[in-house]
Amino acid sequence: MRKYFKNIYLGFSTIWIGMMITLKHLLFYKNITIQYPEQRLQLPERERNRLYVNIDDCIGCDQCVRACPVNCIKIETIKAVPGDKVGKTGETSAGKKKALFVPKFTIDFAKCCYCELCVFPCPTVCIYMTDVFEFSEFQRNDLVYDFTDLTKEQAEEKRKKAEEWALEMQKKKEAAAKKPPEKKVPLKPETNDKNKSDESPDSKSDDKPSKDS
Amino acid sequence: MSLYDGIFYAFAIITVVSAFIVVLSKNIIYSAVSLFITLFGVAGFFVLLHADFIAVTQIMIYIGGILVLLIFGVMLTTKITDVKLKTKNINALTSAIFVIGITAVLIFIMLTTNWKVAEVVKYDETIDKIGVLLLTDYLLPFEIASIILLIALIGAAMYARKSK
Amino acid sequence: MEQFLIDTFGDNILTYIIMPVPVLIFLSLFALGAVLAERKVSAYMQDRYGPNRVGKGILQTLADMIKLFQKEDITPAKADKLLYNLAPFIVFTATFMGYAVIPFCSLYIGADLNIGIFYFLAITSLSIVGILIAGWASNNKYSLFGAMRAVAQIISYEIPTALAILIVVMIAGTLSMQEIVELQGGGILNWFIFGGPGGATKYILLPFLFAAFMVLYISTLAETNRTPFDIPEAESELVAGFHTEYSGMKFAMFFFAEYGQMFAVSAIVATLFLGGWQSPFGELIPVLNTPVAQIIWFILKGCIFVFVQMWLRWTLPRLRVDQLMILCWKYLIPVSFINLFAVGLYIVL
Amino acid sequence: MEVGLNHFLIVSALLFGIGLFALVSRRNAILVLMGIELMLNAANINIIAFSRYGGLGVDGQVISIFVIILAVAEAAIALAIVLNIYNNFSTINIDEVRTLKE
Amino acid sequence: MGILNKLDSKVEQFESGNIIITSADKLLNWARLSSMWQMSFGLACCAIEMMATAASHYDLDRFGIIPRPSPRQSDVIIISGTVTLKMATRVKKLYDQMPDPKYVLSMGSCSNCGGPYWEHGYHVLKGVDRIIPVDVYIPGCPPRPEALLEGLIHLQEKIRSQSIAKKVS
Amino acid sequence: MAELKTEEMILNMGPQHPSTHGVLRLELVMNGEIIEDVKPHIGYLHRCFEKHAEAMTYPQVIPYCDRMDYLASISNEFGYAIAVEKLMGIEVPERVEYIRVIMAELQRVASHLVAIGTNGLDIGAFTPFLYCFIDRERILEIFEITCGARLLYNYIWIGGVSRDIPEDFQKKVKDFVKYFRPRIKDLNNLLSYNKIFIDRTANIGVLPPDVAINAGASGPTLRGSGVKFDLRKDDPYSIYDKFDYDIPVGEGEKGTVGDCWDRYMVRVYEMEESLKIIEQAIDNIPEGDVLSAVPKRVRPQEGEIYFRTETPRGELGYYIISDGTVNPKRVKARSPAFCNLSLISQISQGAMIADIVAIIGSLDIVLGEIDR
Amino acid sequence: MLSDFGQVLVFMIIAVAFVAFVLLASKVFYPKRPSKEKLSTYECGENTIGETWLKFNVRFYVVALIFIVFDVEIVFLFPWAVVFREMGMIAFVEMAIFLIILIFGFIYVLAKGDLYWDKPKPVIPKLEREIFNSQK
Amino acid sequence: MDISEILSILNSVFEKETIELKTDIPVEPFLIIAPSKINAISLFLRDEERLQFDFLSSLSGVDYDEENLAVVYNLYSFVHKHKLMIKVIVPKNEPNVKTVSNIWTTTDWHEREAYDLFGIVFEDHPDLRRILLPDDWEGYPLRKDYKVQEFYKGMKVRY
Ligand code: SF4
Ligand code: SF4
Ligand code: SF4
Repeated sequence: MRKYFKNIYLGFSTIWIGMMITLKHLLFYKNITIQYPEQRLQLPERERNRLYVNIDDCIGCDQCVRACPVNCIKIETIKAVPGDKVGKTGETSAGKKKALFVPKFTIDFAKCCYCELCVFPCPTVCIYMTDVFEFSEFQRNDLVYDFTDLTKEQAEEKRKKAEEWALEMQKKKEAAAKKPPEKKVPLKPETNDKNKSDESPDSKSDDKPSKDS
Repeated sequence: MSLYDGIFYAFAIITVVSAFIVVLSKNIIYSAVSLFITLFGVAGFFVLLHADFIAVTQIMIYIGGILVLLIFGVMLTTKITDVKLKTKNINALTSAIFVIGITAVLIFIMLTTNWKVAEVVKYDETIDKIGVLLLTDYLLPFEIASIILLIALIGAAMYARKSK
Repeated sequence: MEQFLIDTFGDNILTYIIMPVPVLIFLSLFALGAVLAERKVSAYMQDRYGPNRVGKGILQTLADMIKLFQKEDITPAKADKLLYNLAPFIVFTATFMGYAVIPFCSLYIGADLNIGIFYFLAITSLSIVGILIAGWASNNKYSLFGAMRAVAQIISYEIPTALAILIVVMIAGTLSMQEIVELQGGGILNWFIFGGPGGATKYILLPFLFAAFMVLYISTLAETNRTPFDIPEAESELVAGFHTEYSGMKFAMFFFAEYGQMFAVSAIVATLFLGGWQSPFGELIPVLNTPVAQIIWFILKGCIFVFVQMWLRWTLPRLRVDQLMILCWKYLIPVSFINLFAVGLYIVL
Repeated sequence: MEVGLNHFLIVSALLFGIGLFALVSRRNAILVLMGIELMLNAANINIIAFSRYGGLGVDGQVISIFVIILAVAEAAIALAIVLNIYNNFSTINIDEVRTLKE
Repeated sequence: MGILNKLDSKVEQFESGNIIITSADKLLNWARLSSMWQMSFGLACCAIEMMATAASHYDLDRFGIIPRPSPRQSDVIIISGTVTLKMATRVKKLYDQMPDPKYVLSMGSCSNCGGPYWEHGYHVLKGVDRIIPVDVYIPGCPPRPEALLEGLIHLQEKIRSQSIAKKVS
Repeated sequence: MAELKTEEMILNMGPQHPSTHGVLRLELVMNGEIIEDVKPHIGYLHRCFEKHAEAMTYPQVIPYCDRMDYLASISNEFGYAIAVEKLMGIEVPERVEYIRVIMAELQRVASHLVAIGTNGLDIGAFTPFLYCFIDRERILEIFEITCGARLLYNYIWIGGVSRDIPEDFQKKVKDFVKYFRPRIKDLNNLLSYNKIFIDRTANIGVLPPDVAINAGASGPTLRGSGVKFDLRKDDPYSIYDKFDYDIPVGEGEKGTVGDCWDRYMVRVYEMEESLKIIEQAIDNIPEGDVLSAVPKRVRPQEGEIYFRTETPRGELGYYIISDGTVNPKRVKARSPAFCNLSLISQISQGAMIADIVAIIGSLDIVLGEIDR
Repeated sequence: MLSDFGQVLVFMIIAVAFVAFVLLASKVFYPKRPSKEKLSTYECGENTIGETWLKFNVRFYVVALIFIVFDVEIVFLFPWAVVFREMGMIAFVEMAIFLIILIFGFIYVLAKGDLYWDKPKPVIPKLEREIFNSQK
Repeated sequence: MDISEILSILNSVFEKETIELKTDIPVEPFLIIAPSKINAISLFLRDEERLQFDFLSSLSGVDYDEENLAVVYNLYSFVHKHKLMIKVIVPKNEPNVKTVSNIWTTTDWHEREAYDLFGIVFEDHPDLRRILLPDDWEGYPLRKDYKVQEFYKGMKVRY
């Protein structure tokens, strides 16, 4: 019998206490909602959202590609012919010499996992994360961003140039060193090979560029 | 035809038709639903007969109680998608003839008997009269009713417990 | 109201047809408002804003309704077409018919039945059939489960509801809603929660009446399937209860009926215990007792109870089905019986 | 024709007949119960009709309340029995039960 | 009957003047876009951010979005997380069971195209658009709550441009 | 109790169900409302973590670790990082250890908040759930200023942490601790000691200690059964042995030892203990460089290790085999929720459909970790 | 009185008409794209296993049964309550007898546990063999 | 308790050939046990007064080398607070191991997982089905030579 009344008492009292708490919130607490489109949070500077590549500074060194666990960065590089300036100045803002054109630098933001692993190894600090997160799209392909500053034609032209030059160099070398003929300079710059991985995703064991970074 | 008559006929048609569905429907849940309408119609008759308390009692007990009990009974004993749900009428013809005969006789008797029709009593408040009657003239049945209910309660509970 | 209509249109059928229209309009407005209010109340309890982008939030429920209006109405292939479509009718009609006896002010009551409160009790039980049919016809396990639970719950809680109502009836000696309200005229102390009109000895009854009031409120909560008694539609167990399969406008009808019922039961509680449309000041301030003011009082009282329903809902967890039954049979009904005897004894002595 | 006693009596007779039909022709125990309910309802209409037109007065209504009570008691017990039958025989078809019993 | 049957389900950039936008259109679109009931359905990490969006700090309810447990009463399904092949059939079924008009938000890299699992995830569906039509892709892993809101606003824009009228060329 | 004769009903709960915490599917064999058997079906979120780990270099695995138990990313990284460090024999600087511990404890609080909130939500209380999320948001804020992400941090690296803590970190954490203590009290009043909540969770899903151990339960699930076992104390790693804190265990305060309420309450108490640890650590963070011990190339010698840490959900063990290359040969994650969930069919027999919800809630499962 | 009930009838008709109107009007608008999947029964995304036939508990029935008995009792109580004041003591005593008889029945079913819903009957798992006892 | 002591206890009961101690691989030493004996030895490990390994932390399948698969058991004792790592090595073409699920219930799911991902068959397991992957999946994905199937239920698997 005592339990009976204790139950009634407990029921009412605990419910009452709970109700008082919600009432307190109803009446006295400030609403903490961030009214998004009108009101925005001040995002911290370390915010990790969409990547940005400052292509002017990029030297095409491929470090970011190797670090990425998801393989969503794709770079193609073309060796610059001597005398040809890469970018406007041919140098990064820190004054480093740029030797490679980057005709293709795409990041697929539909795949990227925003882990920031690609940011740290970059020698020129030209790939970094911004606080832009509002870029939803109706089409998935629109989420693939290309950061290169070269147009297709330009890239084509540079490629041709590089190939011609490479051929020339090769010939020169052959002429210079006829005795050791095995030593061949590869036709394309080395970096290019490493970007093929995206075509064959499941042959994972050997085409992973980041294997021995 | 006055409004009263119109309503009566409407109720009569609804009630009888749905009652027919109750017995003829192959699907027992349909029967239950039509029974719902029938009972509702009967409640309408009670209102038309100035028995408002009885009408509401009818709704409360028949629809809110017995009908729900029946539907529960159906759900407890009959598989919904079961073929058995679709019970068929057996020897429908003979029983139909039999029933039609009886009904005809009944109606005949009702129509031909010269009922002593008294003055139509006019009363607006039936409930207090019922209350008084229950506590005076019908006291004994009233108390006996409680015992009947008690027996129903205990008996049914026992049966139900047994079936667990 | 009725007199007014008769004056305007003459004593013909039109008079009667127009009578329910204000209620329908009120019900629609109330449902729209209450849904919004519920969302707002819950939002502010949870330190957020709730809908505030669609016309500053005010039009939110309207948008919901128009949207539901455009939604495809799916009748599952395995469902029983006829009954599936019938159920919303029954549920809504039952709720709406309950409104017939709710006195909004001294001039307006849909139908002043002399057995009004008894009628209300009976007619709300009609929705049981609707719920059962809905659950059964959907041919969905969750629905059926929800429906069975809802019915078991509603019928069990009808007993304490009735017993609590009886206490008022015993004091009032009438079943007519309008008369019950009129008896409570003359200020707050004449409300039935304070024992109705009477001498000083009536205050002995106060604890019993208060208990009856609590019983009534709790059981009406359960009858409308509100938290903490929302087991039939417990999201975390039964998805959406008996209306799991309903979509579009049919679902809206259930929704509508639910909110309609919320107000109906609140109004009943207010009518029986808190003087209905009576102003708490009685005749002291006559302005507050004109029909218009009465409507406002009445709706205010109703809305307070609706608010408490919401408040409870957003505070409490829900009970389990067996606990719910125990609460009813072991706590509410015995308490009600004791109340009944106590009040009875007081009156005869 | 002015609606009077006879009209109600006819409807009641019809309902009674329909209920009877269910009783004799249907084999589902619950349907039989429904039939019985129909018949009781018919009886109730009669009683009330007489109470209004036959000078029975409110007494008739009180009697009909008792009829309803009987219906309740009957339905409760009968359904409990039906449940039991179902439990024992897995069917509520009266004929089948009869054969099963033998 | 079924006027909304004509509702185009694909986004098309209408040129102005190409289409008669009736005021009925506007009203219906307005209702649809301001009352998107979401199916409460979470898959993986993104679902947590979705919950955070629904919680007090970001408050989906402000946009009129409330979670409905049953697909029958929901308008938008937010695919929040990795759809695995085992799950894909279920997702499709749930989507199918929603009444028209219905919308799909793909939240996060995983549902966009398999995300971090696109390469070696033998059991991951590479993009939910392989089984159901997606309306808006929200990038991020997980997208910030604001990003989800932005996606929703984006979707609202799309709904705003829908029409029940036939195109007049 | 013999019921009416019918065959058993099978009810599906999930994969889309409001209260299965993700894509869990339970096949309930029911007898009326009583559950006779529960058959959990998992794998709806199998994201091939172990396969990925084999294809990645050691540091690249960390983002995938995050995504296993997405409610407690830091804890997941923590275990993995220590395991690899052990394998390589790296000593991490003191400062890093402190930061890691603070972060891990904050993460524990955040994770428990979700667990508690969703447990309440399953029982039907919506508001406490949102209150929990409000508090959690404060923690996420701290994480965000530290590593820039809200949920999946990639913060703890092998040999260090990705970035040093920002300037106002300490202040923020202290603020949080101060703010959070009274909130726990509120939460208790609102939910934990609510009569309805107690009625719903006490005596439900009782898990006796010996069964728990035999079935591999760990974390709050195990401690709820009264077993005082916490890897932070019993098999200390990092610098947990420096701090003074208790290990709360279920005592059967409202019912039987090991019921849902105990498991729930252990989490509430644990949050307070975590606050204690944070308070002790936050003022004593030594100076130093957080990246000094991070190796340029992570290439452990050939070997293998099984290392376990205490995450909010229990014992998370990493079994790593290295074959001397930059990619691990095998990474197996022994996930606590996986073992805890496997208990469900044992402890929910005879419960009602409403109880199973409470039981799932009290087990605090994260499907990402179960299916990996 | 009749006119009042007529009013109730009008309420009913209006309610039905309202629902019918709304449903029909919406039918004009909503799109109809049924498909087999769409019309399939919802069960958390799974195909339904077995029939939608629940092994219902007898409790449902028992509750309904007890309810109906009380319902009748309430029907008696209402007229009684109305005339209660006029009749005074006799009414009280008579009703007390009536009620006590029924309450007796109520207590009987309560004591027998018929009214209680299925309580969870948790089976506490046990190991076949005691293998662990250091913690106790 | 040290692993060598454990070994000596075990050696006193079981034949020497079935148990082998490996200490040369860092970081932890472990025992290698013959597949057929694992059940008996596990039971002994659990019930022996001095050992009481009542808790199985983890059971992992491993693609050991070209020909062999392995199952690794990590044991822990709540009573004595000591750990033990056991390995069972089985050939790929006939990967049969005795189940230990009757000893530690936790292994029920772990073994199913190892079966699912490696195809290791645990004899006498009560319910050896796939657990993570769907029942109609082909192949054992964590084996090094696993080739992913092209389509699953009409859905393309590869990117
Ligand atoms: S953030 Fe991570 S996933 Fe995205 S591109 Fe950089 S490394 Fe790759
Ligand atoms: S690491 Fe930096 S410089 Fe090198 S390719 Fe990437 S972005 Fe360019
Ligand atoms: S997109 Fe990223 S956060 Fe979202 S489910 Fe996939 S892995 Fe998790």
